[in-house]
Amino acid sequence: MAHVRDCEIITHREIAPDHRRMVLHAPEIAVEARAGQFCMLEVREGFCPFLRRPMSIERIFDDSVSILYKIVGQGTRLLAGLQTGSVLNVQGPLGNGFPIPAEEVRAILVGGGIGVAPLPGLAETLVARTGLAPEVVLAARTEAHLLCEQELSQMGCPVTLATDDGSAGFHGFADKCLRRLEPDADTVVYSCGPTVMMRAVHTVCVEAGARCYASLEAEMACGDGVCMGCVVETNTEHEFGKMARVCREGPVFDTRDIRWSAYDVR
Amino acid sequence: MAHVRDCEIITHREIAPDHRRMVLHAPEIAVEARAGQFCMLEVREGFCPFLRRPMSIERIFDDSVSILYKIVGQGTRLLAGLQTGSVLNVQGPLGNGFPIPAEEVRAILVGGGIGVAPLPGLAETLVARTGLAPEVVLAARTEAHLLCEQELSQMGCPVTLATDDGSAGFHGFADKCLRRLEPDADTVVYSCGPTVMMRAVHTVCVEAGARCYASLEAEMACGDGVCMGCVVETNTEHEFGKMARVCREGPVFDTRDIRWSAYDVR
Amino acid sequence: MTSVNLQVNVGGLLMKNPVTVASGTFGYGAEYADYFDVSQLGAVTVKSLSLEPRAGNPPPRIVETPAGMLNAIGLQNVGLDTYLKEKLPYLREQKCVIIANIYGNGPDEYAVLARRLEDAGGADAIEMNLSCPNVHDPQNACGGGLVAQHPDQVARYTEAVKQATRLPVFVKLSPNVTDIVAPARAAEEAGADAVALINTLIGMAIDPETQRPLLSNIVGGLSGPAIRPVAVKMVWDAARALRIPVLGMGGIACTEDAIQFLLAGARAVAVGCASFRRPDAAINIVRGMEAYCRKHKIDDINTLVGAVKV
Amino acid sequence: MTSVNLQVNVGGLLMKNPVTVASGTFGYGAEYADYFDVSQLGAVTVKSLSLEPRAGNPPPRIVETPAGMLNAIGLQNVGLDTYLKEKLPYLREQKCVIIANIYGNGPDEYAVLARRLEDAGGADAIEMNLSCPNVHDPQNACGGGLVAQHPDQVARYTEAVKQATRLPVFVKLSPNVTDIVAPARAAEEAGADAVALINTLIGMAIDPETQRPLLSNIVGGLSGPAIRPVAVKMVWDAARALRIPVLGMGGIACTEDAIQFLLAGARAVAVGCASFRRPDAAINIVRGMEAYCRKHKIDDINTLVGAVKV
Ligand SMILES: Cc1cc2nc3c(=O)[nH]c(=O)nc-3n(C[C@H](O)[C@H](O)[C@H](O)COP(=O)(O)OP(=O)(O)OC[C@H]3O[C@@H](n4cnc5c(N)ncnc54)[C@H](O)[C@@H]3O)c2cc1C
Ligand SMILES: Cc1cc2nc3c(=O)[nH]c(=O)nc-3n(C[C@H](O)[C@H](O)[C@H](O)COP(=O)(O)OP(=O)(O)OC[C@H]3O[C@@H](n4cnc5c(N)ncnc54)[C@H](O)[C@@H]3O)c2cc1C
Ligand SMILES: Cc1cc2nc3c(=O)[nH]c(=O)nc-3n(C[C@H](O)[C@H](O)[C@H](O)COP(=O)(O)O)c2cc1C
Ligand SMILES: Cc1cc2nc3c(=O)[nH]c(=O)nc-3n(C[C@H](O)[C@H](O)[C@H](O)COP(=O)(O)O)c2cc1C
Ligand code: FES
Ligand code: FES
Repeated sequence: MAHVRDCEIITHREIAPDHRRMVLHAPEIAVEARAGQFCMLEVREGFCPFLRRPMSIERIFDDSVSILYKIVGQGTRLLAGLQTGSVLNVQGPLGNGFPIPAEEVRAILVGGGIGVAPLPGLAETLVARTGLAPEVVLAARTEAHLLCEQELSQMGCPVTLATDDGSAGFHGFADKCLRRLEPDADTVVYSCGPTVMMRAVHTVCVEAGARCYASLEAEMACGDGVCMGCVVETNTEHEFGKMARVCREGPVFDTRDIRWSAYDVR
Repeated sequence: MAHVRDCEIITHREIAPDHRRMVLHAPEIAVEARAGQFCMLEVREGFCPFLRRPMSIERIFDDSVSILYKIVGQGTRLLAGLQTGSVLNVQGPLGNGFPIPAEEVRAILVGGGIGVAPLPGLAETLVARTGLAPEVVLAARTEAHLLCEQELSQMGCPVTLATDDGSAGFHGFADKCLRRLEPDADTVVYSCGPTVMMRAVHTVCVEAGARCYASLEAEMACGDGVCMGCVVETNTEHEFGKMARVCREGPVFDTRDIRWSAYDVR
Repeated sequence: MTSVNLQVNVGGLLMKNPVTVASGTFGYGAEYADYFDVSQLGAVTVKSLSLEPRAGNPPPRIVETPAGMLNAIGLQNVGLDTYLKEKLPYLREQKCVIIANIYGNGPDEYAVLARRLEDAGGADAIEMNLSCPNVHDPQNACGGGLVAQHPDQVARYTEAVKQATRLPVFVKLSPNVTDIVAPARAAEEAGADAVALINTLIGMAIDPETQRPLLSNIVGGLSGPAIRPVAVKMVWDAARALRIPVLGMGGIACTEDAIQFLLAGARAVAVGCASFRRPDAAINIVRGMEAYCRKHKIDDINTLVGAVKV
Repeated sequence: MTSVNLQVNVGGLLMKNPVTVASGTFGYGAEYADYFDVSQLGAVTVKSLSLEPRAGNPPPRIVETPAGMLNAIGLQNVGLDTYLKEKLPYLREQKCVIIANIYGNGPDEYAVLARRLEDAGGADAIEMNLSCPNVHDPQNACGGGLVAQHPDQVARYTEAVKQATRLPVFVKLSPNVTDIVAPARAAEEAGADAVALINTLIGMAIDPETQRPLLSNIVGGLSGPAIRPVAVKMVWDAARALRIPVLGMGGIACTEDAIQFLLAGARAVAVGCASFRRPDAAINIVRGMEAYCRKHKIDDINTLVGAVKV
């Protein structure tokens, strides 16, 4: 069940250039949230900007949730201007979380750039439910943009770093790095990041026979399944056919269900 | 010459319930400003609200100006939320100030409610230019809404208070109070406040043969004389005929030039 | 004053208050049940229904604009059968008053939709969407444009539906016309029980970086507070010209907005994309209307309709 | 790349950059001289001029709306004679390129205005305002509405002015039409050298407290960022249908907005009520266009015109 609540900002800190973490006092949302769900934030009062901004839930605490975001435009810039102690209107939790295996299984999390946002919560859930800390591939353009390494290591996750420019860890893209970890048919891979990255991760998983889930993004107006704005083409039928709503049927999809080629025309 | 400048808010204080004073670091504006002019404030970035808000200059300092405002709607509420040290985009000084007599003359200032805003600067100018502190009638609904009494007294002005409910000073309206001060043909009266008050003050002055100026308000879009939005009907011809721009030909008008009856239909 | 009458009659449809939601901005009702009891609305208007499910346009379908948004959904919907089977039961269980918005290719499809909805008890009123800028009806026999842009076509489509059903029929019109009175009057003369307006204004946005349209469909429909003054004006024009009631919409976000529409002549109002920002916008307006009436000592909201003092 | 060519030719009017201001939002140029050197604009478009001075509508004339505003000025202006005597000298002294926007009662007055402006050297181009929603031209021979809403009238008025002057003639159109191409084509066929669009959208706002319209004129014209998507779409439609250039406007506030209009097909753009918020909006767009071209390695801004990749 989703809620719309004015939430106090408990902490708000820069964690990398142009990247921030915000912890929101949101007891009703925290109690219902699962890893991989998201919230819609009303970045400011009035009609400019008009729409809420979707943000993944990073971690879920007793009566709060955290988000991790990158400043990219007007909405996130306004978000960055909000001070600790001030109030933000939050709608959530929305969407479906990551599917969590019932038993112990090898899991690899692949996060690219700000796409790492939902992974700490996912790692935490996997540890709690399967007893096994997942492996993590953290990819970013440069070392400065690598996020959450410490957090994930502290949860016991073996973290492999990858940077496009080689400034830290593996020199190259996340999918290459994943391939080196040799996923197989008994592995489940979770990815979140740029579309090209998730698509490449999907390809690796198909070849390896691994299960693979990705958390997609789309332009969203309602976040609630009513506007039909956020669709992605899928290979199977969902409630609305093969145009599935990222906010409702997603944001997490089995990557085999995504018609990746539909992204070619965009 | 008018400027558009990002100005730091030096101080920002509540001076009565829902009334604030803001001092803005604005050296270029301060050096050109005269009592009775106004500024257009961009209350926040973005397009909601779309228009700037006109505010009289209360006092002019070396490199700053102050404004005094009442919270009445969205724009002034947003203004009230701005913190000391933050920056506000200010356009000004705009319009014509109060005409200042060249020699010593009896002057009476009549301010109603938030209309008192431009009077401290006017009193200061009168003291400086004519050597004589003007008499002041301060009117408001109740005692709590009387503004600037101390400030004006400190400038040497004899202040008469008037409240609609009798909670302080004279029990009744400003025009009645003015009549008691017995203005005559050698008196110049300045008024700023609700239209009904300024109109009543005008009537008293006509009867007494006193000169009378009023600072008018109107809905403004540009503040600069280009949109033709802020007109008031006058009895004489101005640049655009008998529909004079409050922002350009005003905001201060000789009250004999105002077609007061035009307000009846609004 | 003991109580305020909020009930209105929109062309034969009794609504316990004058507030519904705009088609396409509230799904099929159940989606917003997390936030409030949707049966408390005067009516629930569902997403445009077509005979067959529709896939809609490719993404991107949404662009934010100043105080509004463009959409180019293209009427993606579950289709009539699935609606009746999977969506209707919830609405009936909740005892919602239902306005079924329909879209067809050609008058016959509209007529079939209306008849089948009536037969299945799937609607308490029919709203004919003749004004969606994101789809093309090949049977609109006037060389392009929307049906609602051609009064003769409006009449033709309206007549077909009126012959097919005894339910109240609302005709939803487009603001992209020279004079809203022409299609409104055509609808009235063809037997419509009410007109609904406005649908979105046709608009376009281009990404200066990629130099491509921001919508895959190139153009889309503009909605939100940005268009409210246009909507109020058209409601005012239509209401003065017609005898049948007007269901007003376009940019309504709060009680004061809704009151503007009533004063301009709307018998009832629909809250559209404001729900995206505040899912409880519509129900808050119901509450706000009651408060407004109490404050202004109005015992029947109907007295506000068209009461603007000009 | 050494330099970027920003010069454009709008129906015979050479502008050193594609940015002018919208009539009625920049006075007669001198008012904004405090803020920047107005001669640096591609052209200055002056407030609509009529033969005699006009007093305009009674106040209130302005209402703020979400991301925009309604105005019902009613073309208050100093009249042609005073313009020539008191306003023109400043503009000429500054070496501004002048687009004189004109408004008359009937085609003959338009023709007289154009001829007298040409004779007095009062304009480098004429913009015919056929689309002001706040005035009523009794000679618009089609039973109400704006001249720009009637293609046959557009033709009639345009022909009259074309016969009266050799200056480039721009015809300013209204968005309140079913299809912008119809009046645009009528203007083209009647000899117009360019079309200018859009004028304001007709709108209305009511004060829920007093229950009275917020404008004394009851209705007014909507402008500002709110209407930008509508304007871009109409520019796109008109530009594809016409051979003559389009001067685009409606809600332009920044460089990115202006680039959208060029990409949609506008040869040049006008900045309107955005100047009220930022008096230097137009000149900042000139600077921004140059920067945009450098960034995108464009050496002639004309290559952007209509270049949207669809
Ligand atoms: C389910 C979901 C979860 C997300 N989680 C995160 C997260 O945890 N951290 C994070 O930094 N970002 C996340 N994003 C992306 C984030 O929503 C956008 O970066 C943000 O909306 C940009 O807003 P803006 O106003 O700063 O940028 P602008 O570019 O000014 O935004 C303009 C418009 O585009 C939309 N938009 C822009 N980028 C995106 C995008 N990538 N996805 C969807 N809409 C977009 C905005 O909502 C807005 O309507 C998520 C997106 C989705 C859909
Ligand atoms: C020359 C001039 C000087 C002024 N000086 C002062 C001052 O020193 N202190 C002060 O408190 N107020 C002053 N005002 C009034 C002040 O501008 C308004 O109270 C303010 O704009 C209200 O904005 P809002 O958004 O809070 O209210 P809203 O009611 O939300 O405003 C809505 C719209 O109405 C306009 N508006 C509302 N009230 C007025 C008004 N009285 N005059 C003009 N436009 C209005 C706003 O600009 C806005 O466009 C002055 C007005 C003028 C014209
Ligand atoms: C995302 C979206 C989808 C819409 N879908 C439909 C639809 O299916 N049928 C319809 O008649 N109108 C549809 N509309 C138009 C609305 O019902 C309404 O007429 C319009 O949005 C104006 O109201 P608003 O400004 O309050 O949103 C849609 C609008 C939006 C924003
Ligand atoms: C206050 C105001 C006055 C206007 N006066 C005129 C006018 O005299 N003649 C004219 O052709 N257009 C006039 N317009 C319309 C503008 O020129 C322009 O077409 C419209 O405002 C859309 O552009 P914008 O959204 O950038 O303001 C006026 C607009 C405003 C806001
Ligand atoms: S964002 Fe509206 S359906 Fe997904
Ligand atoms: S506010 Fe524009 S002319 Fe006065």
